[in-house]
Amino acid sequence: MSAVTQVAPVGARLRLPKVPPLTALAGVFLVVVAACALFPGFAPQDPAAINAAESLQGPSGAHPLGTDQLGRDTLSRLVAGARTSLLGPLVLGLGVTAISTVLAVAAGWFGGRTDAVISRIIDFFYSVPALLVAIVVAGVTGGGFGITLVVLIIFGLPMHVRNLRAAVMERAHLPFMEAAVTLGLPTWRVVLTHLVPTIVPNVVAVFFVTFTYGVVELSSLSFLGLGVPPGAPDWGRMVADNRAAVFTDVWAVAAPAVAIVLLAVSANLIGEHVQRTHEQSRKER
Amino acid sequence: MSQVTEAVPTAGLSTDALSVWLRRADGRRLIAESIDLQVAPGESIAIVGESGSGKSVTARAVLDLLPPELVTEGDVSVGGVPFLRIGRAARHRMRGSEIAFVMQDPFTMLNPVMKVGDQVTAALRDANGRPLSRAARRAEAVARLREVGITDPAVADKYPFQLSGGMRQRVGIAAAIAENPQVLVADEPTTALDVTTQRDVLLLLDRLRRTHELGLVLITHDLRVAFATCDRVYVMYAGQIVEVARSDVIRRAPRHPYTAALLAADPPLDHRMARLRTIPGSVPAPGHRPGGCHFAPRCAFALPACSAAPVELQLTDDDADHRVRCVRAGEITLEPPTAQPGPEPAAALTTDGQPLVTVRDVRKVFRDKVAVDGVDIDVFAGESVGLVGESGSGKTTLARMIVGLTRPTSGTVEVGGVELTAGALSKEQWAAVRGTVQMAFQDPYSTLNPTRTIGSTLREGLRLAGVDDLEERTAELLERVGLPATYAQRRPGQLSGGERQRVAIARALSRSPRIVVCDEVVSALDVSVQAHILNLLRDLQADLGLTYVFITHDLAVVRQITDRVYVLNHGKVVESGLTSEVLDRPRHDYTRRLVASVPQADGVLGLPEPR
Amino acid sequence: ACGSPGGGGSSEGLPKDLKVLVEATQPVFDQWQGGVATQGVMLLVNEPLVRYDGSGFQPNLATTFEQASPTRYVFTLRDGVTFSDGSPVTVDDVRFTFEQAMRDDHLSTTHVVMRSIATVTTDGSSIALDLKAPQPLLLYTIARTGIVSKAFYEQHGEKVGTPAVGQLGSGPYVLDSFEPDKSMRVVKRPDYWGDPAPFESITFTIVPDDSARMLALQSGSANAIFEIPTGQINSIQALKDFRLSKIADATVFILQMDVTKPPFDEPAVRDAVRHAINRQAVVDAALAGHGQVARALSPQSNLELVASAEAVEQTLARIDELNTYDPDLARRLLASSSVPAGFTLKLPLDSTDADTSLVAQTIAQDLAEVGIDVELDPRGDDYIDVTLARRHDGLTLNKFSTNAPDPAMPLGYFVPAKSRINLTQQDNPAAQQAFDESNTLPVGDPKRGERLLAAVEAYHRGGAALPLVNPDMTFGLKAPMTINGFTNYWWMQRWDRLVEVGG
Amino acid sequence: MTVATAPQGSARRALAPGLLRYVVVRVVSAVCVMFAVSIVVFLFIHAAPGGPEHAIGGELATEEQLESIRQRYGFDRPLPEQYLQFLGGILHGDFGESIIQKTPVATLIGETVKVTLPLLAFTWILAMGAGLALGILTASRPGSRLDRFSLGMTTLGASTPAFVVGTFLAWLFGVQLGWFPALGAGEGGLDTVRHLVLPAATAAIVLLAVTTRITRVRVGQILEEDQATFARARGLGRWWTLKHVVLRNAGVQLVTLSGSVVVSLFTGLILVERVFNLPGIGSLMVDAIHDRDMPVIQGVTFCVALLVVTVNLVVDLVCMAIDPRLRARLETNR
Ligand SMILES: Nc1ncnc2c1ncn2[C@@H]1O[C@H](COP(=O)(O)OP(=O)(O)OP(=O)(O)O)[C@@H](O)[C@H]1O
Ligand SMILES: Nc1ncnc2c1ncn2[C@@H]1O[C@H](COP(=O)(O)OP(=O)(O)OP(=O)(O)O)[C@@H](O)[C@H]1O
Ligand SMILES: [Mg+2]
Ligand SMILES: [Mg+2]
Ligand code: NI
Repeated sequence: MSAVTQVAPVGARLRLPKVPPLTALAGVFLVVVAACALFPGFAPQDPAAINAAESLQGPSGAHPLGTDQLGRDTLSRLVAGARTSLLGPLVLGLGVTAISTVLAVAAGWFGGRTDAVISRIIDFFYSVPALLVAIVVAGVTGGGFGITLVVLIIFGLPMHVRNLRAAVMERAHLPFMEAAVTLGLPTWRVVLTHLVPTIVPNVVAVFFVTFTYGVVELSSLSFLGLGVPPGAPDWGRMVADNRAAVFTDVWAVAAPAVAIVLLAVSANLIGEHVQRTHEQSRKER
Repeated sequence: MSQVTEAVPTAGLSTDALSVWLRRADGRRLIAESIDLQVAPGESIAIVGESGSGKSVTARAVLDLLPPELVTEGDVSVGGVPFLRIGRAARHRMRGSEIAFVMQDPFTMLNPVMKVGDQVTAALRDANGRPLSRAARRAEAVARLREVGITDPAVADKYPFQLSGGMRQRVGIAAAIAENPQVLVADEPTTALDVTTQRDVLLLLDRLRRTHELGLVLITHDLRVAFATCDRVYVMYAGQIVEVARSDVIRRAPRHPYTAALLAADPPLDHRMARLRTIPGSVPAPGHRPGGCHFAPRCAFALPACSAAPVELQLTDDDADHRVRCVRAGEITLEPPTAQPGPEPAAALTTDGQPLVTVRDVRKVFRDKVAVDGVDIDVFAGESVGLVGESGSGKTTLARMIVGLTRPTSGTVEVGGVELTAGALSKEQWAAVRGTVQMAFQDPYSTLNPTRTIGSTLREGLRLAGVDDLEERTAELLERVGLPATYAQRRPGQLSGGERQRVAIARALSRSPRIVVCDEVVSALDVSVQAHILNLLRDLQADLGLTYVFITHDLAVVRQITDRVYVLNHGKVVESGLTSEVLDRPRHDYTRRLVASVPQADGVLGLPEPR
Repeated sequence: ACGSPGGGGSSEGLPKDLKVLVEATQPVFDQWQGGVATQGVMLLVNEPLVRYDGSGFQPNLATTFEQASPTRYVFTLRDGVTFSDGSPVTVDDVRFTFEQAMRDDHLSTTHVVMRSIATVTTDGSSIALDLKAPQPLLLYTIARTGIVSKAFYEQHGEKVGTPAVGQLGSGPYVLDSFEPDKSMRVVKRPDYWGDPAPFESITFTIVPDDSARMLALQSGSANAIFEIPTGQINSIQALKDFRLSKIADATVFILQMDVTKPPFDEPAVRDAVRHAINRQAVVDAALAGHGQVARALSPQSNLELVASAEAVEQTLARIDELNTYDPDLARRLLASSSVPAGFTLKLPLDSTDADTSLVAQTIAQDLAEVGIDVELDPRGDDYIDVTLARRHDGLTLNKFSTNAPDPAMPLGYFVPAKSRINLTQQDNPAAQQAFDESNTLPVGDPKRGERLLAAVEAYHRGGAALPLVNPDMTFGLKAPMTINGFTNYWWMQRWDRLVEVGG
Repeated sequence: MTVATAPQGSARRALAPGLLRYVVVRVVSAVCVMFAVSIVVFLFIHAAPGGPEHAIGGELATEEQLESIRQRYGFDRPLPEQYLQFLGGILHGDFGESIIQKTPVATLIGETVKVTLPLLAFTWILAMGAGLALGILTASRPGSRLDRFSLGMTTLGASTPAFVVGTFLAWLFGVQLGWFPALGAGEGGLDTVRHLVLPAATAAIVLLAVTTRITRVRVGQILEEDQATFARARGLGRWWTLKHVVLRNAGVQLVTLSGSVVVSLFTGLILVERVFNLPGIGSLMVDAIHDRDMPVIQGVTFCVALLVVTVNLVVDLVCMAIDPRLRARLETNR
């Protein structure tokens, strides 16, 4: 049988994915932010050093991005703030991604009653404005950042559980899943080694979407005074703290605001890239 | 090819050197090469060829319905109008009124959320060019539906999902010809339908062709359908027309080796072949087509000269209409696929002794849908049992119950001595069942996990079967299904459909089962590839003593591969027995209808149109 | 509402309408719920018997007033004054007004003072107040109690002061509209008995957000801004046509250490904290220079009202000694305590106040220098709960505004060991005794001033509190308007008449 | 090869039993949710630190004052009794009286709704209208310059916190260019519309990314489907395709999307109302939380929940109305 001798392009697998320049830049930015978060020592000056004589200055040699109300160096605070600015969205992103994956797999794979229960709960949470709940909860219980984060995670779940569940259901009855069952693989192996890998691109996309959402939402909470403590070098907080000066000394507000937008845009671009390549490979099969 | 000759104002459709290119960043690729088609009013032509040969692209190019990345060259004349040269808007007006199009899937073609009556009449205008009134629309819809054989006026108020596949395709045709076009291009209009429905739709098209003086372009991969319905046949291969002739000429005296090979690979309905003819290799993708004769690498008659220069479509000596694209057309003689005596169907069937699978009175109800309704089935070791029936008759459901993927609503299923329906099975019992029966599926594209290599897919089964020397056995398995051992490193994306089906069969074999349930494993494949797989399955049965439960809706395939057959209709077994008995002397009405519906190669659609 | 930028202008060049931006006001137009900005408008609608003008008391609705004895005050009501609905202002209305705040179940911020009134007796046009005990703050309280109409209250009950019912008074302005947390607007009363109103209307618009306030000023929808948060002063200064005037504020930021909570039960630790903080730096950084170092819990100017400048200065100098900035000393003190390596604590903050957060950040920086790590814990509306219920680590930062320029005011809150607001929890017998003695003496008695000074000094000698800064109170007016003669207690004055057109 | 034979029932004009049942179940479940909400909301006041009387009386309240509050508000009575009274009030549209403002909560909500509802509607129209238009335009020209540009801009919009967008728009169009008023709610009529332009644009920009993208994806899918090609092959016009193929098929998704836009709008509103100093329901809520004005918090929460539940109910029913497949599924599901 010579039918088989035609050689398929083996190199296809090794071809590096083509990354648009903007997405590559976004990746670089994320790496830089992550590096700052891991090594706050990068800060050129002490981010907490108050210097009344230099408050609200524009960019200069000593302070490339100017100073804030208390005369602290904005660049140093941006570097120091990378940690909290990254941490909140990261926790949110990981939390939502992990929980929604588990729920979606449970609902989509096992179906039946499990699915019904999960779907009903999700439907309920879907129809509630998250930030409003976060504010009410924080207001009524006097709770802090942690509670707010939990609320945001809970209310961030529904959309993603729905989408992932649909993806799981789409794949759960594909012949290769059923073949794995018929081969006699235990259920957990089928789920872990066959089902989950096929939805990895979706899961990654969920992470980036939630991360972006987290960046924007958490900075909004800081703006409403519900986020991290005042004076902490968190980007959202820096914007909120220096807003009084927004029309006169724009740097202290603009620098962290731009950092937030860049972070969100970067995550967005990368998430989109993941989704697009995934879509393409699906189209090409 | 710059023929600036004004197209002669003729009725019907003609194309002149119509080519389609794929535009890509790295240059352009030829997909369809210089196609010349001629369809006179009232005439029907067929375009046949294997998957990927460019049939659909040609059809869409004719209507200017290609996606933006595909560009056309050449001319199309519809009713004497140079279709591709007039303005966009004029072309748009001509679509539907002069030239119409029907697609393969009758479900996706129709708007699911619009009543069919409204869809049929959407393009209609009254004498003043205004949209019709509500009442007029409805009357018109009923009339048009009656034309395509739908006499129930209530259908006009239904949504597509409330109709059967055949009805939907009729609605699609009614909508397409609502404005009385001259030409109808139908791209595989019956491929998604059952044989019985397919016959109805073909009869309908044939009738409309006569009554409406319609020029019909029928695209199909089924030679039988082409011969049964069409006056002339264009055989297409790798973007080229390789042979054109009247249907009966092509069927009896093909002059191109490719046509002959296709005919030979098509399994006959009336007897069993010792071995099906196959065509080596596969259709080259655009951009990978060899120079000279595209078929040369797969051709038994190829000479070095074949690949030297592009081959033109030439007239043959035997007929004025018969043209062929082969340099050796004059010298070689192709034997027509005459009837050869097949081997006797396994004479002494071992239908005694202990059956491997016993199915007793099983029912399966999905919500309010009875899929399987009290079926008894036995499968004995070493035999090949067929399950046939039209779509929705419960074949797949039954198969899934046999392998334990679906739990019956009631009744018992026993596999290798283990009763699947008896409460919760122990781990060992499941292991025994899995080791006894394995399954292969229809769709070659989703049958393998795209994220894993072929090797790891196969090793998974081997490991479960308790095999130690995994690498060695993987290679052995691949070889057994006719693939080189190096394929273990590949991913499914790098394999063709036929190769994937081979791997799927190898995966089933990895657990060394005694029974393999094959659910339409060849339905999605071209005849040539189908022949490969059928031959493979037969070899495996002979070598390994396998038992098959073989599901298909294709009676010719059933004849080739099964010893015994169960005919299912609406979830019930209506007839069973030796395959030859059942096919040659069907007793049940339904079976008779099924057999009669297979397009007969005589060029006549046999029976009168059913009322 | 945006409207046209303050235009028109009366003959003197003042705009017809004064449009004032403020950060917050009270949600009810009612003097008993306190709130400076609201009071500033309230007292233009409901006049008090006497007015405090920043240095003394002037007759207003009362033509005369006298303190007949330490426990008896007598007022004569002005004749022929009417409420804006035409009904006369009677002694019954006055008595009704006072008796409201005297009720134990009444939610009144002046109740603390008013409950010392035993009886209100009226006779013709005179009103006599008899006190249970001498109360030095009484006249101040009366000066910020606008007389309300008894009939109006009887008709509308609890609804008075809400948008639906409004308020009825006899002052130079009439309440036109009141939308809680949004705006209040008063319009000129043409038939006012006294000095006529210079503005046709005064609108207070509440804009809580920092940048929204800047937008409002820039887009011309306001021509005045009162009580600018210090953080925003510089930004407003940068606006072309706004003129700022500032007054040393009677507000004090004070750091209090709970002596019942370790390690603040050790004097050495408390001393270390006090010496660790550079208060001048707090003024410079957190207040951007708009303020002064607070030398005692009562502002210097208030102390000078009761005692000679010399005596005050001597006392304050002694208190300064206790609180000098000396980080080395602080470190040594800490090293000698039970927490030589320093410690960590959470400092609850009123997150709604921008200045507080800046002050806290600055002192946290100083404390970190000596080894005390302070984690800021912003609390929303439950800040007060946290502090009063003592759910904190022993250190609290409070912003305290006196609403009467008498040192007795903060002392009364902070000295008594059982006072709920005494966040130090310290029993300070010396301070208590001096304060008690001062209360037996009539206002104006130099002896009283001396006792008060002694009480203040004793309080600080306790060492559990560190007065930090007095932020400036700043007003901005669109040119050509200027303010002339505003005091810390502007809201008790006829402040509308102090707005002038100046060069 | 999966051609299912569909049930061959007669065309249903009247409400089919399955549909009727669905509507009833859906309405009943919405009512149940509102009951659950009412319980949660009722408990708010008791969750306040220091108990409800402290929430009302403030921290400095004396024991006498607290006692009088307890009596007046009935906190001394058993919880179920209090709840029933609370529920009875709600059913009559009575959420009690604001502790701080001494005004019926219903009145306060009524007043703020006058600001918020136009803003909500305006934003909704902007976000949905622009999203739909952009989505459809870009879907029909995938990969075009317009497509990439709109993707970039909407991404940027979605990545920027509303308070940054709002401040920027107010500064640019309100202060620098003076095209629109930068603050406040206006005096009704056209003035209100002018005042709402910037806030609505702010809230809409943030949502635009979502609406555009979802529309684009769904419309793109539909345009790739056979039915769109078939419509083209029949010479049916662009508008016909848009109306009957694209919009009808995307109907369910778009209706669902427009519903979730309303829900997520509340998030944006709180921020936008603050940036533009609008006395709307979001400000009322934030102030109430600040003042611990429990009846107001309860009333606003309940009303928002009611609106959200109603919107979701309407969305579900509209989906049923526009998609015959959903209706059919009800009949077979029994
Ligand atoms: N839009 C496209 N972009 C790139 N390649 C295309 C496109 N459309 C078709 N092709 C390629 O053109 C070739 C011909 O495709 P076409 O769909 O016409 O085949 P066909 O003969 O209709 O096959 P089938 O029987 O499977 O329908 C195939 O190789 C296909 O991959
Ligand atoms: N999981 C399911 N849920 C609901 N209905 C189902 C399900 N699986 C099958 N059915 C229904 O049961 C009937 C029998 O289906 P089955 O797939 O067994 O038919 P088939 O003979 O294999 O048809 P085909 O030739 O189309 O593959 C069909 O009407 C189908 O719609
Ligand atoms: Mg095709
Ligand atoms: Mg099937
Ligand atoms: Ni087929």
